[in-house]
Amino acid sequence: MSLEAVFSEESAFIPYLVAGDPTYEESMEYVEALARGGADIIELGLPFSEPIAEGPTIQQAIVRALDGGMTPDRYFEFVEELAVDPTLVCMTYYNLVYQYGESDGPESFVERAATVGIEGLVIPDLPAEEADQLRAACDEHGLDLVFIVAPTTTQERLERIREQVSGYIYVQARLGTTGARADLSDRTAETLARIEDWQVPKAVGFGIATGDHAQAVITAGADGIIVGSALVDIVADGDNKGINTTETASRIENKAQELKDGALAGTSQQPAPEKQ
Amino acid sequence: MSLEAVFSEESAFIPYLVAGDPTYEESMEYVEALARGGADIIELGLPFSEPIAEGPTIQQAIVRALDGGMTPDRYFEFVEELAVDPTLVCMTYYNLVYQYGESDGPESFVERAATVGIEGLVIPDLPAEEADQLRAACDEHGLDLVFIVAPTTTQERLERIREQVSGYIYVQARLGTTGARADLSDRTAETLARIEDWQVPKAVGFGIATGDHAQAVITAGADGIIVGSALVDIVADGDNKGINTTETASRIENKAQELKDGALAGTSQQPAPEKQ
Amino acid sequence: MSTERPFGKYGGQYVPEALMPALEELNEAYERYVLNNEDGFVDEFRERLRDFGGRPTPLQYAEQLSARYDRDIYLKREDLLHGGAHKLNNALGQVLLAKYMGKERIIAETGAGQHGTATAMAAAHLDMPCEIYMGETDISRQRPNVFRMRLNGAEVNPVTTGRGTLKEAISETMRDWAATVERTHYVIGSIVGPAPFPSMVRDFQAVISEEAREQLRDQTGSLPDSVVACAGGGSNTMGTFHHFVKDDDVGLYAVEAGGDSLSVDEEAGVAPNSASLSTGEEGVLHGARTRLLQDSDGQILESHSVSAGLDYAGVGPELAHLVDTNRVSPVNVDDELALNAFHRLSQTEGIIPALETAHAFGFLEAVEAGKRDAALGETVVVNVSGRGDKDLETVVEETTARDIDAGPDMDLFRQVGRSAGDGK
Amino acid sequence: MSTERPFGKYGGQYVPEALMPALEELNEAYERYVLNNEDGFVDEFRERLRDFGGRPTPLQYAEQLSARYDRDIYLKREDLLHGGAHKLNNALGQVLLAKYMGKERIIAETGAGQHGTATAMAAAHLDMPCEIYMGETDISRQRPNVFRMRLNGAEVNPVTTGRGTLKEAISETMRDWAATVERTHYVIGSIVGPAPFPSMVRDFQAVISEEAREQLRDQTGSLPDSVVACAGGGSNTMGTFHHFVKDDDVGLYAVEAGGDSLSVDEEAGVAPNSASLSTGEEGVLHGARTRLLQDSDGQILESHSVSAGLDYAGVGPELAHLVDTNRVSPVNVDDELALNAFHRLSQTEGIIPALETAHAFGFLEAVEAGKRDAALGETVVVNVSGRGDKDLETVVEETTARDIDAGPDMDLFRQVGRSAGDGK
Ligand SMILES: Cc1ncc(COP(=O)(O)O)c(C=O)c1O
Ligand SMILES: Cc1ncc(COP(=O)(O)O)c(C=O)c1O
Repeated sequence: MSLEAVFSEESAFIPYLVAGDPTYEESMEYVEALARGGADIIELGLPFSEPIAEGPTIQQAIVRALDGGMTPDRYFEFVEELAVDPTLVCMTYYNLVYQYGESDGPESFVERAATVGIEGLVIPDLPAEEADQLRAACDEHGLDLVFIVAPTTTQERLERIREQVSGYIYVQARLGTTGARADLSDRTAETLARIEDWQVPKAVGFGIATGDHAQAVITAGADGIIVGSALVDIVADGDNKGINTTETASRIENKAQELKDGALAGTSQQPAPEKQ
Repeated sequence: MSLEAVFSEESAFIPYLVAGDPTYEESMEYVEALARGGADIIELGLPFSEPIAEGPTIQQAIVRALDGGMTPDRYFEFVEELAVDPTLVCMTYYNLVYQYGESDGPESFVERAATVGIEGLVIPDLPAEEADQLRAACDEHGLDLVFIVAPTTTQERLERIREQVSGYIYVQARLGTTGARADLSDRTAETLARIEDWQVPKAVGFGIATGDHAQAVITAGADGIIVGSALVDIVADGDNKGINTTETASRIENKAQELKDGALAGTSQQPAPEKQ
Repeated sequence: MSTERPFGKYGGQYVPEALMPALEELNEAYERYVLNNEDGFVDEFRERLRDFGGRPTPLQYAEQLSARYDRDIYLKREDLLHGGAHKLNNALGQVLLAKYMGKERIIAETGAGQHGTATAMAAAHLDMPCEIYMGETDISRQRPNVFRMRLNGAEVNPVTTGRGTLKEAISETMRDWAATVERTHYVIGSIVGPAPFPSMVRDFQAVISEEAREQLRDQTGSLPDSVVACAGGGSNTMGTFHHFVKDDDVGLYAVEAGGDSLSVDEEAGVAPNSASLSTGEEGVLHGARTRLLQDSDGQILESHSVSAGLDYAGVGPELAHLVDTNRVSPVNVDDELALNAFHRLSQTEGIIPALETAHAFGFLEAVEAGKRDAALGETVVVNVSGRGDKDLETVVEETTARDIDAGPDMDLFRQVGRSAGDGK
Repeated sequence: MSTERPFGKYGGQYVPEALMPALEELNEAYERYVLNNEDGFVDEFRERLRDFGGRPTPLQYAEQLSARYDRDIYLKREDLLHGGAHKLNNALGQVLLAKYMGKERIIAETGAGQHGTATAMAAAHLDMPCEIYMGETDISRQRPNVFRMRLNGAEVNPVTTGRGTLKEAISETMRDWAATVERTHYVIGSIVGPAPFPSMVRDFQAVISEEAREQLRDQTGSLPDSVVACAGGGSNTMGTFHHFVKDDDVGLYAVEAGGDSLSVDEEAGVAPNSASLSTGEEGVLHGARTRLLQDSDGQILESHSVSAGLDYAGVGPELAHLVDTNRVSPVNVDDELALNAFHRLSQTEGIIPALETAHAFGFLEAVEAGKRDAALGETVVVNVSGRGDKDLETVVEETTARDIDAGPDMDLFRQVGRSAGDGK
């Protein structure tokens, strides 16, 4: 399903995991658990050695995945092998996109991503200003290019991002890096208000860790929630404590369900959505 | 006996020891051994904490004597207590001379030295230029003030020293600090030649360690030999190895005899001395 | 602004969206204060560089080296700048700018600790709270610099990710910045990172070549035939080159760390060198498109150099551009040549250089020995980017471990090592 | 010459006869080259001080200190001189003079290692073989400076006599000189020793006050009310005072090391301080009549200070004379005040001073706190005689051991200490 189409049905739950964390096989099971738990879209991280936007939890996941041998080619194999319903988005850093394939530039990466069934890209170190080449490649191969808006994003920049974004807009709930938090930021509502009239669905991420968070965010007007660290924490815990894969997978599935349920509960409290 | 008078008899043997090395009592025995071994004059060192003209052997002797509690007052007691024939010369550094007694200046020191029977002073850090005050005090109390001439001493400086010196002139055999050496320097003969016509007796020191050295130096025209480190070495050896005092004293006596004999042997080879 | 692309295809702003507004704000401040001297910023900066930093630094004729190489060798003495390296030019500029911008807090990364100490000094001088991120590995191998930062009142935050060196420290500082960007200024330590940092840091460092060009003309009446500087990120390099770039006849040599070897171990993810200009490829790291040490997938390699300050997988985009356009010649010098040069300069000129700096001198020797081919000409200006006090322990270890011809007899070092150890 | 007695009853030449001719030769050279600029000596000296040494050093207005003390505090930045202390002014002058005199070998003593490193640098720069005498105790507590001397190609000769510190090193260097005087020049490191050293060293260091006086007049149009410098032997002190001595209205404060206490333990032969001007008495040491720490017999006491460079029982005869004639006020600051001042300057001005230097700043604080009485006036020049890199380990140890109010939280220091230790 196309990304925008996903949001047209109900509030979207968008979990994130790092592909290959801690190993190719385990990771495969965890992603499947997300699907079972109700994921609408999965942001599947392709690990990069310098993940400047990530907090400690995801940094460590990336180290595990890299140590486990994850590479862009393995990643694409992973996606090909994966048989799940949710729409897949690749989240990675620009250097990997740029370097992929024989010749420099993002085309080869996008082409291959499209081939294996990826519907969109999130590149946290690629602001709208630097995105023309990738935007063109995505357009050519029918991929969406998701951008992030932050609490600090100025009005002028919002306009620039609005021109470039497709699929959904990733609303960064707070300043800082990724990571599960105990509280939610007021700035989420503020940012949502600033982009209220955008046509593109709005998914909020950074710090969402519980069903209650999920509900609150959706109630505040979001079309979807993005959850990374709270799920990666479970992978890390399983890996650190040597919990077996099936058990970890089921904990992930449960957490996913909690979050999805929270999102749905939020939906019912939202003002009637104007469907686009 | 006055210093000059000593030299009128035969080649003088002038040993040096540090008073109080390693203890007051032992040191007393060693000085007596020197007397028995034929010393004509004894240079008795009063230890100073910064002996810049001394080599390692005498530096260590000074440390031992200071650790043993030697002070200027104890030194004078030591000299008073000492019952030996050889004429006594005090060798020390100027600060001790200057600080002695109630009021600043060398007078108190010289007065006390004269009282206990010291006939002369050697102050290695007091060149002729700085000696007026001390010279006056010595004159007043009937002490001789011995000066050193070095291989580097210029003609102009020789004149200055000649005006100040009395008792004997200490001819420094070589550059450097005190210390026993295996060889003798050519510069000794050179220096002796430069002061050949001086009225005052010429004693050579720095590095004389054996009877052969002694003989050679006298043969070269000296009126006396000054020997320090070679004797202090015996004290150090006795102290380090825990040899008993009597044994060390007898080794000192023997060494003294060897040196005195060398000096006498040298005399017979000298051109007939013009007695003054 | 990023559309201007002053460095050809290199440069740009590859950072999280949250930082983009800060970069715009910084860019505006850079244009107003640095480029247009608004509120007398540039005047105040220069005055503080003079009174606090000790500028101008001398351009010294090096007698022994000139005789050895049969060329006139002039040394630009950035080692005499306060803190002991060129780093203060930039740190002071940025901390002052942060003050003009109304920021309340300074953060910075550091590798060898030189940029961290310079930033801590500048922050203390200008009364700004300051936190420095430093990899754990670097913390333990650059002890004196950690002390200096702490003594200047800065917090030092250990970075435990990855290998715990400069690369990780930069990433971590960017993360702090992303969380605190509204009141915090991130003082980047070289001509790297997103625009406007590379241009701005270069402008702060350009005082080196401004002075050197003038000083050489005063002393000899003419321009040098070539200018040599070591290159890590490249800030001392561009600082030393900048005012000569337009002088087409002046050769510009950027000396990178050849480390152990120029070959790469893809399996281990390690490049045993830091020669991104000589051997790296275009890519995106820490906010900028530039030349990098990376594997064929685009993963960043661990770099290596005996000198911590050159031990970085990237390089400033401006240098990458000047190399592509053949204005700057990239050359490199391995650990051993650098150590030899360290000892040679110490012994013959009485200047103990930083190990980074020693690479620049290693290049002179390599040319003399016919190991590198370069037409250096009659008159050569070499930048002494820093002093070597911070490197004493490393040099003693590395010289003892290897066979360094120019090194002194290492016996007393060992002896001192022992007795100092015993004494504690 | 000794008959001139420029310093009243102090000074003179109390040395072994063997050295007297060398002093005469030196005096002649001093008069010809230094006083009369024969063969352009002074011009060459100044040129080398500029190009190699980095002169002039700045006179910096200290914003935070000025606010704290409600006076205008100006810092004369000798810490920026090559080598990190004022010591190079003298070392370079003497090594150059030795060259003019046709000497072939340089020897020097060192305590903290600052004079030794300065001499080793100057000797390397001027291509002269160099040997440095250093007490064994100092060798193990001043490790970095031992490395620096060795790296500059100097031999370092450990002195094992006595307590193995500066006093013994001076005596030992004099002994070497007595043996090798014909081809060797002994570079004394302060305004101590036999004439003409005190005058000559002062003349080489007087560039400090020459510049400072001029700089302050440029910056403020007038002279300072007072000038403050720490005093060990007193070379930075007289260097900073010299050109102000004739300015009767300018107060001159020589800050000695108060150490642990000003009282003396005669039994042990120890003065737990180095305050020879404040508490010492006239005597003769190391070739000169001056003020000394001595017991009632005239034996020299072991001095003490947390700062190795002030840890000396004597002081320059010129300072003794200026104190006797009430032109210079002798004051003192104990270890704890000095450590506090060290941290204060590091944190508030971004300048890490040498522990010696910290004493000068401790005096400002003591006056502010009413612990010392001095009419410092509106405008105060303080000499920053050197930088503190050499003292980092000592400061960390001493700050941890005591309760130093102004010190930073010492936790990271301990942590670094550990991990650095583990890493080896
Ligand atoms: C003395 C010195 N030189 C050079 C460098 C390398 O940095 P850059 O290439 O930015 O000048 C460093 C970095 O720490 C340094 O300390
Ligand atoms: C930085 C510094 N200041 C002061 C001194 C004290 O020496 P002086 O009193 O001769 O200046 C020293 C001696 O090592 C020193 O290193």
